[in-house]
Amino acid sequence: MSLDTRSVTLHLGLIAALIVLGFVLPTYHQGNLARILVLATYAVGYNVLFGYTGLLSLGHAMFFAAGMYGCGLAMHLGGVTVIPALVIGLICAAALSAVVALLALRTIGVAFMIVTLMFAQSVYLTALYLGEWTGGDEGFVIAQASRQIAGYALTDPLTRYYAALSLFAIALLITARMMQMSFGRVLIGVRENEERTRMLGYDVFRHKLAAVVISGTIAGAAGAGYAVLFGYVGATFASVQYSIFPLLWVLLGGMGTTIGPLVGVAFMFYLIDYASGITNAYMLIAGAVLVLLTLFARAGIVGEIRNRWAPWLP
Amino acid sequence: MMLLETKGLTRIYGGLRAVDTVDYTLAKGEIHALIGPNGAGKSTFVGMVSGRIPASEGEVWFDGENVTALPAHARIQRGMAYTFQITAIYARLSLFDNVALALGQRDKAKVRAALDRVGLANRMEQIAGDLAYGHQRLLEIAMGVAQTPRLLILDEPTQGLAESEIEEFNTLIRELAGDTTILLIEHNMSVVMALADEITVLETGKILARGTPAEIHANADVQNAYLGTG
Amino acid sequence: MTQTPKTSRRRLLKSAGAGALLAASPLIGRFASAQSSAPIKIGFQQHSTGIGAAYGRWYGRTTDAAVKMINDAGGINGRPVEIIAEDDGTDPKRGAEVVEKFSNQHGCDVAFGTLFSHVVIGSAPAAGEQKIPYFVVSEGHHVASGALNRYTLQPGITDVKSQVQAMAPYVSENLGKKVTMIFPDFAFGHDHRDFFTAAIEAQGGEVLEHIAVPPAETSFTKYFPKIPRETEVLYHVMVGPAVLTFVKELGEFFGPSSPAIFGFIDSLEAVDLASPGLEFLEGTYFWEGNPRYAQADQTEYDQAFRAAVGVDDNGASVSDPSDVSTYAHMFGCWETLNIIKAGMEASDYQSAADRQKLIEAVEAMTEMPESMQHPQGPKLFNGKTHQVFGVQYISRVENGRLVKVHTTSIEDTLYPDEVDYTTQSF
Amino acid sequence: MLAILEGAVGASVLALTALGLSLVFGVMRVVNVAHGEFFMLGAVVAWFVSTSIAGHPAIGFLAALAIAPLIAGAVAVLVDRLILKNVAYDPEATIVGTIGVLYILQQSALMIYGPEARPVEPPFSHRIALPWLEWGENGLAFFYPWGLSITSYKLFVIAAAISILLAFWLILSRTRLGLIMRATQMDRETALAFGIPVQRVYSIVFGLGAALAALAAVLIVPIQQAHYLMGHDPLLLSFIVVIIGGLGSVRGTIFAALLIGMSDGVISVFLSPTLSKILATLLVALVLVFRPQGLYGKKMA
Repeated sequence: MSLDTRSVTLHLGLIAALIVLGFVLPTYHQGNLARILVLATYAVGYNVLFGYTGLLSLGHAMFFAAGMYGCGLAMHLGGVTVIPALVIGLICAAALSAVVALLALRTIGVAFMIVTLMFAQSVYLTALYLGEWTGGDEGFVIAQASRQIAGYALTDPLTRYYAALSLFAIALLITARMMQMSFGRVLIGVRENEERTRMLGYDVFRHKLAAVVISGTIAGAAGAGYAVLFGYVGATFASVQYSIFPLLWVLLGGMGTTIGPLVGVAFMFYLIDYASGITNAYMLIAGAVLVLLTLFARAGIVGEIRNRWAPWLP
Repeated sequence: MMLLETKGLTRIYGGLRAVDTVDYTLAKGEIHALIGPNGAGKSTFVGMVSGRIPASEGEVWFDGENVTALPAHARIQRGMAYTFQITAIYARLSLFDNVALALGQRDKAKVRAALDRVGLANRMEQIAGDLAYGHQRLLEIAMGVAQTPRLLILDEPTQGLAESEIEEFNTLIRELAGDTTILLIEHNMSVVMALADEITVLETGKILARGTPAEIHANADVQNAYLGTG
Repeated sequence: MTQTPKTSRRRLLKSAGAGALLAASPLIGRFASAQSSAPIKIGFQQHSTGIGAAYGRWYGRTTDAAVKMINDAGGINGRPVEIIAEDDGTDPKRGAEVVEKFSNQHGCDVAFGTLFSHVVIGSAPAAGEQKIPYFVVSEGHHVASGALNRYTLQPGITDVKSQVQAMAPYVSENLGKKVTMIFPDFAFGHDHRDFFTAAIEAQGGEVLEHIAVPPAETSFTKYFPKIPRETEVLYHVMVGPAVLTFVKELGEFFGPSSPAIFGFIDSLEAVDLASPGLEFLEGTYFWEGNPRYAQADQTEYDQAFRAAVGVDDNGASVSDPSDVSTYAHMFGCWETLNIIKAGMEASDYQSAADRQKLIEAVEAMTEMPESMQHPQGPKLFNGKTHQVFGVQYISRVENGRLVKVHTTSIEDTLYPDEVDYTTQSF
Repeated sequence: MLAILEGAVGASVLALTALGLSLVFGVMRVVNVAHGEFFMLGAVVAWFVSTSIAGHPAIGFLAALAIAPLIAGAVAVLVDRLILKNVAYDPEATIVGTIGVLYILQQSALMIYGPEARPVEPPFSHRIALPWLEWGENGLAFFYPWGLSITSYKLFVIAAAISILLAFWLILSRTRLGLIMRATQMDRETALAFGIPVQRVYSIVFGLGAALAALAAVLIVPIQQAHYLMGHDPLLLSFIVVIIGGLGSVRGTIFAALLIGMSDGVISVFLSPTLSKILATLLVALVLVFRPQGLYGKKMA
């Protein structure tokens, strides 16, 4: 089996497995997995920039929030239906990421981290400042009745699950395909050795710009998806915490692997869900696990698997 | 017909003129060696030619076009290629990926052909960082060659190569000659003498001498400044 | 509203809703038998971690005490009550996940919870989708504003709009008519800004200046020079860990020459009034949802409530006098649990299939006299808006203790309905 | 004027905290995400110390000044030995590892110390107030208290921070330890070659960084309160300060702390506070965009 066939098999197999899981899982886990898939979409977007391009952003919550507010406000105040609202969310996220990229990409390394962090902080404060429309920290609820596509209620657990899965599958396949094309390889080239890549004749700035916009737009799609599927929009999702989450998920799952983000989100979600059932000190357990992972599985879960057993993993 | 021309090219580092008003021409199809003692400004000079280092003053013309204002990648796209003095391959990627990035396409046959020219074709799936140092240098050269440039800039390509590998390298460069113009920075004088059509000697940022290998060999200034030390 | 007799309501529901509901309800609930002695499971959404943890701890203690009282008295419909607590991390996303967990994993009959408004608003859609009654103890105006859904109710604590407007008559008559407000620049503060400004204007007063303090601010002195000099009353409300700094710096700024100061005890919930730097509060006024210090005219209910929860006459833990309770809010948990009990008994609640009956039974409630079930005071429930209205207290700091100086009427807290949830389908 | 003085209090504490982060970042080239938690640890320890020591509050305060940095430093050295050393100071692994430490410290504080915000009594505090002067209809009029008011303790914080910074600067520039630290900062390999025990230097630096944060926290708790989530803002602000100031530049760090500490206070005189926070944040970001090496950093060739 060639490298590309194995990769195609892996991704389609994963999606097929998720389709089957939708039918067999108990309601509770079905609901969890729907959330995990939406958040994993966010992580997939983050991974494009961090995992593949090597740019560490600490402000991705602003893109997630741009999609979320763009979509949510269009529905809540504009009375727009789901599909056009999602498109509006995507446009907001794409526009914001383009503007941020043009400014932030003038910096590198730690300065890039801080600049993205501060832009995100401004977006967060703006969401609070415009409380009259955004509901500030309290946020707002999107009416249950309006959350439907062509008569299919997104509030129905199974419909919601497949909607979340579609969102994730699209993001996964786009990025997986991208990473097989020259464009994706150039991003990896930028990550591995920016100067070398420039001296091979690639316009590094434009590639980075594209990476930020693609990454931000996928994050925005996840935000818009969260608003539509779970019916709540609030400033919490624009806070620093939600910028750090995707970093953690990706590092946990394995940066620069296509399926790492999903594994990372699922691992973290169930770790907290499970640990909180045993003790209130689940943060302690989460902290300890993070420390152990850094000590013994530096490449993340999927990354370690790739390093030890399956070097072909995309 | 001149492929490359610099006019008054200058680079100033904190008051120090590392390259000082260099006027230089390079004819199409020629193999030209740039030599000089350490710190003479060779790498800075080719850095400005390729666009890695912005020029403080002066102009760079490539194939009849003023490229001074163009960024490096745009110059590369116009037909330059540059190999680094310190090996700059993608250490964590496979040889295939390295060469494919240089080629700009993921065509297996073409990648194999490019690697074949430096004798690394059978290592295509290996991770570049795992190669021996000499092989890494060869990969670097293969990446330059794979771009099928009109001007190939090689910054100390034979550094760290074994004798037998240097022989292969010489053969490779001779094969390229004619189609590709080559600008070579080299310390190894036997390589220079074997390959170069013409030699320019840089010292403290200025051109000290220019001529055929024989002329340079006979030049007393060069003897003093450079060869004498070695 | 006119009260529909409970019996006819129930009959109506049985014929119309039961079949459809049976199909929609989750597997676990469907098989719980009517004669079951299995416990009634109440999912308790708790702020155990995150910014609300100080409230969460006392909400937990109050909840445990209320459940003990209910179980000691024979439980609900003869079945014991079991609390299943899950931490929401004071985070709206986790809050929603926890509600789903109650419904689908733990098989809870109802969900009950939490204080912070963003968690309530974030969780309400999940409650609506899971069709699980969600009783909140948040004091937010979100329920009565109509923003949420028919499954979300707030029967145990008066909302902020009522609290605030009920203060205006006392403030304008006794403290002054020219008011300057200091509040946090997010939704909770904006509620105060909007509702109090309207209410004081209705009393013939005016707000001279609105001073909005950005979130996460840790130093406040720089805002105080903006207070107009002709201010008669300074109205403050702050939340979060920096509130003590706020009050202290206010004192440092004014020294002995301050205007009358009126604040919401939210600024000092779980904070000892004897803390260093708070001497300055002597003589200032506070809204209290429930008087923290046992008053001279303390009711037997308050006395018993304190004893049950383990709170002394100073509003602190009996085991640790420095562990001050969130007394102005936590009674809401106690009262809400008692309303769940009353609602379940009125609707003859047996299993998750009876959740709609439970909601209709609670919607049918109106007057709640002061009693062991309602130790904070008498209340009036509005079934249309799912919101309860109760008396509010104003206290003055005297010798480092809060002494009640005024009790509002329930009428002071009423405002026109903004929603009628009973017209919404389940 | 008031905004400036208040800003100076915030800025001096911020400068201390940021200096700790800057030190770790400069010498070890790692980002310590748990830095804010060492700050919190300092405040919490200060509360425990000052409440367990009877007598005049100044005694407890002085004890806290000594004990809190020691404990925070010891915890940090432990973190360094157990975690950072074993990941060979890899930047990414360090970020994840210290996020883990952050969770552990935060949760431990919640369990041991509790969720409340608790105050520490200042060793002394006198209110200093100057009236606002205005030329009115009846000549010069005084208005209390709209002039200047501050407490002596706040002035003490500024003075203490300045002296600690000075002492630190002396250590860095005049002592052997400072020399070793600077050498390690320049080039790890060379330092190793010169027989500098780099591993031990790293431990000391990491501990010292945490101790500085804890010291800053002890100074601030009599003004603010100890709370288990209080580490968040100092972390973000120190981060920003370190980058704006330029990596490893003490002077830059202090200057940036002043800039950040004062900027939103001053802007907020003209605009609504939240709007001014938004603008100040954007402004700082743009400074960084157009001067990525920071205000005092050297431009990389």
